[in-house]
Amino acid sequence: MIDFVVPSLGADMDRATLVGWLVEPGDVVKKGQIIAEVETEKGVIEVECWHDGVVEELVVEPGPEKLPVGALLARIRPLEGAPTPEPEAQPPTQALKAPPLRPTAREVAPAPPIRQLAHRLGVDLTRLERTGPGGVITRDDVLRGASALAGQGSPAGIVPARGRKKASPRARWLASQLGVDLDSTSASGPEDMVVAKDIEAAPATTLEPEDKVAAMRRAIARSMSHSKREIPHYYLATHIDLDKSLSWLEAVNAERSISRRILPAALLLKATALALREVPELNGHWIDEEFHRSEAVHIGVAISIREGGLVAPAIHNADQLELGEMMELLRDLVTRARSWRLRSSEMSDPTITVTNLGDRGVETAFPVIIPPQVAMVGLGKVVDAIVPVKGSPVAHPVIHVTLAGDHRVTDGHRGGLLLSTLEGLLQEPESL
Amino acid sequence: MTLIAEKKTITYREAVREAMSDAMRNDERVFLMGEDVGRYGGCYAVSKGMLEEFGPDRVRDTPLSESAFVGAGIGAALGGMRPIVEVMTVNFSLLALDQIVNTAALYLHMSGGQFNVPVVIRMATGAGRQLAAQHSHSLEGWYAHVPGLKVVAPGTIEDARWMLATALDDPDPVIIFEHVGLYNMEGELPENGAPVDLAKAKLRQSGTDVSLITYGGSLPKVMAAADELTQEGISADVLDLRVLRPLDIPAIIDTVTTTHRLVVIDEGWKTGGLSAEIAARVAEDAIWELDAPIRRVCSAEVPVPYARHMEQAALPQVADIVATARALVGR
Amino acid sequence: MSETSHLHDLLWQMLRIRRFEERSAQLYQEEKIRGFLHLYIGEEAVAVGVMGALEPEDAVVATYREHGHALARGVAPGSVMAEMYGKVEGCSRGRGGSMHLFDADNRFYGGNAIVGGGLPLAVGLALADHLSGRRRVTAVFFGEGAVAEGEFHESMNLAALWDLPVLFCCENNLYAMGTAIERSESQTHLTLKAASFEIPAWEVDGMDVVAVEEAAVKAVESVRSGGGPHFLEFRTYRFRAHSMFDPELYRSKEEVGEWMSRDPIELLRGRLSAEGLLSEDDWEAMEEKVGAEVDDAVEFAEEGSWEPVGDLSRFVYSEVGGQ
Amino acid sequence: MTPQQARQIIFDVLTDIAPEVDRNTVDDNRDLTEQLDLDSMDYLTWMIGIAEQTGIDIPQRDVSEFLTIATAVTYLVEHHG
Repeated sequence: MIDFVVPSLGADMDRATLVGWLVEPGDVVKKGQIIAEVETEKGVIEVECWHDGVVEELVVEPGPEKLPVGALLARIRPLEGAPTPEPEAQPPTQALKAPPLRPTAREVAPAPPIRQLAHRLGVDLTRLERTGPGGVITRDDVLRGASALAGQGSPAGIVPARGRKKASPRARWLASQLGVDLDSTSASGPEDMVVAKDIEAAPATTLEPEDKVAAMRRAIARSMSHSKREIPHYYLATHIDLDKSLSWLEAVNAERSISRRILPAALLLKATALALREVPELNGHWIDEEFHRSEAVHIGVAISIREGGLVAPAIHNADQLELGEMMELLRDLVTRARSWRLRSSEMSDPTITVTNLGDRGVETAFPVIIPPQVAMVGLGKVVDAIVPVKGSPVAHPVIHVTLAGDHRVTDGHRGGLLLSTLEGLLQEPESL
Repeated sequence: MTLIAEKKTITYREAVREAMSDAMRNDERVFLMGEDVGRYGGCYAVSKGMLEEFGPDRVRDTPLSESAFVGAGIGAALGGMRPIVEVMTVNFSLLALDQIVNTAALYLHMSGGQFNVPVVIRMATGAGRQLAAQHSHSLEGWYAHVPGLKVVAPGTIEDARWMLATALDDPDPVIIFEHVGLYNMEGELPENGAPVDLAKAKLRQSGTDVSLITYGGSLPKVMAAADELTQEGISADVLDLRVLRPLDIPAIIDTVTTTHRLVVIDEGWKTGGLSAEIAARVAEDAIWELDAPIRRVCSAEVPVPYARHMEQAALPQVADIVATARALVGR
Repeated sequence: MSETSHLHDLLWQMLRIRRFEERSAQLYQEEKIRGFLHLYIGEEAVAVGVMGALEPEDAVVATYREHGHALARGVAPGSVMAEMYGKVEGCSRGRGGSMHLFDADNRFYGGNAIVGGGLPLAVGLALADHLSGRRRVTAVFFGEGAVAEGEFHESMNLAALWDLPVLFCCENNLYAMGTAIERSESQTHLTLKAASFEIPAWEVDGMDVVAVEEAAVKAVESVRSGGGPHFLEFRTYRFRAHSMFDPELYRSKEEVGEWMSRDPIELLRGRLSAEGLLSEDDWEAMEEKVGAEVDDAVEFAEEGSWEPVGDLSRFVYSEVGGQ
Repeated sequence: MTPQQARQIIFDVLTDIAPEVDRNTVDDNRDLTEQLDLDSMDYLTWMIGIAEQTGIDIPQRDVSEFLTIATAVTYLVEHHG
């Protein structure tokens, strides 16, 4: 007599309840036939019988009782002539055992959900091509089988999964960094492969806006948590008299048509870029426990997104731009950022970032450095303040400027030099 | 005409000879030993004329006993000499494999640091001269497999001239592979050369689109391929490994990080070869830099045949290198 | 040193090898020593006799059955035992084990576990002496099994061709592992092989340490004075199995018994006793001295330390400079 | 240009910048930047858009005319040739 017991279907399964019998006493059962259903923590699972025989007795009735693995469920009488299997003897010695052979392709049972799907679609599992690891039947195999059955296309409501698109490792890495969806990029590389160039040319994300916002939130969470965990920030703040700069800018703008008008932000960015030449230790990246100074000044501009979130794409070589060019690039960047059309190259390489919260009425910003950068400049609101001019109190527009520095790379002294250089530059706006 | 460095025209063969003669003039412990290195002048005429200058004790003809004379070179090194052992071709060196792999490579480690083996073993390698299978193989990778050995492959006249001095100065066994196709190569040799660092690969050409990594006899082919690529507007970074063990991994990673595309050109076979090692290292250390599959241009997996057209078909060719690089760049 | 005390010295040397190895076998079964352990028991007269003929500046190249050679050459028993324990205080820092004993101070070049592999090396060491004009001798030990290797023939030829100061010491214990010499050599008179290279050669009773020493002294003198390589065939026998895991299916107990009746230690002891040159007290004192020395060696090994794993890649290449 | 046309243009450009803006709920007489959370760049972009659509350049001194929808409509109607 053969015992049919609660099988161990996984290492973490130790009990199950019997949901139902698919056979009755006296039924002939075949090896591999599903004869019972049990409920586990992972759901209802069909249980196969491993021997040919006749059901002698169903020992347990379906019910809520939790049965441990190994509990007797039924007795099966072997067919006449078939030997009763003996329990496997333990090997007599402790000799080194060869590793057990992996089951061959034909023996790997498809996962229950796959079997269920096949059942629903009326597909014969034994006739399917097996493309899964180790020869297991995959969902795709079943779907293909179903299409063949139907003679045309896919069964209604079921879309076959697409093949994995070929992409170079670098392209995959870039795509993950930049949130680019590989499936929607063009593939210009060898063998129709998506390569880095394709990712760089792709819009930064082609996900749906809700997904984009969520993905961006996650990216910000990761980056900022990392920053606050790893980077020992120091903060310096000062206020800078913008009287000369703003008067000069007003005069300049008076000569310009609206489309060529320059905002103070552009002037401040340009001045920051130039000031960084004086304090290059703030311009670069901290990678592998080491500061890598950047020759080029690529200023990241923190841009808030209307749907929520923030991006900080770079204005490349900001120290070498004419003010007009700077303004044009800045406007273009903001427009594209807010319509999710940034280029990945802009996302990947800022050497320092500037955040301008003045428009939002914030007086002083205390920014969190974006790793692997080592500094961030915060610009606050321009306010009127009483400043001494030739010994007399005069009201001038003043801006609060903050610097967050990475203490592993610089100290407050160097950071202070950036702020004082910035102040000096803004007193001679015509030189910008 | 500038006078920055005096230059003279010289063959690769002469450069090796000059290196050996120079070493023997400067250091009494140095001597040359091998089959037909003396009276015959060397199978590839590398040591021609040296017997006359240094005499039969220091330019020592040996019987055809690769294991004994390579082992004797190792023993002499242990005994305080600085032998240069010439093995006619790498195929023959298999008769001395026991001494090279079981003795030279192991003694320092096995003796807990007591016995280093400052021997230099030179051998010809490679195909292209219709010498057929038993004289044409490139087994550099086999030796590069073994810790304890240093394996170098001068691919230029300058390296042929200057690697030997460093090899002789090295306290450990150094195997120098000279590609038969290079012996007749002619070129200018600056007078003020200096010993070559046996730890560093050398960038022979800087480029941005694709990395071509190679060594030894394939270097001239790769340079020719790089020229063709330049004309097509593809800029190749050519890295000459020079040292096959220990590999200059940072240099390999650097070039891949620069171009993101890699072609390895190796006259050895692909299977289990040096090219496989390089590909594996790049996959281990720089996979996310790769913007295209790694490609290898190697010898066909056959013994090198005699007939010229068949021999050439079995070997990496400039056109293969160009086509492979071009495809990687996506043109 | 008087003749008697010299003979006592030879006896003592053989005895310490014997007791050292007996203890090694025990330690192997206690799993203190692992890997292969090849015992020299029965053959002690060869190493002891030959080493006595060599000068400190001479070189020795040995096989993987070389505890006796190392001890007779002067390598400290403690460092040999520590080596077998795998301790960093061992003569090869625990990198070599039983088969790879090395000692630069004693010009002891291993400890070579490739049969025949040491022969070309010895030729090279002699070549270095020859080229440098030094009157030194390199003694290389190998079994009769090595005679079947190409490296034996190549090296004999090269040494003779170049007239190099090598003393080839063939320890013919009749079995290459389990293969009897009759089953591996068409010519079992090994001196005839040497003669074909025009190398002077003698057969020597390898169980008689005095005979071994006499032959070695004569050969070394000739080699040192420019007589070119010499070849000595020592007829000897290993009393123990090839290594520790060997049921000895290839030879009879009778044959082993016969050879053991000519135990080199018992031979010399018997001779000295018969001549009244060794009293029971002398013998017991010798045993006691040897026992203490072996105890010390074991204690040294026990107290030794393990090399830090961080040093794993040391000595693959030289650390600074050269020799 | 009628006030309706001006209004149409103003909102078309505005919803390009701030798509969530509902023209029915915008207060014609409130400061736009506060009301719709526009920053100076949005604001400038909006005016540039209006200038492009209408062909009316908006000199620096007139920027304050665009603080509310109402004033902007008036400005455009007055300045359209």
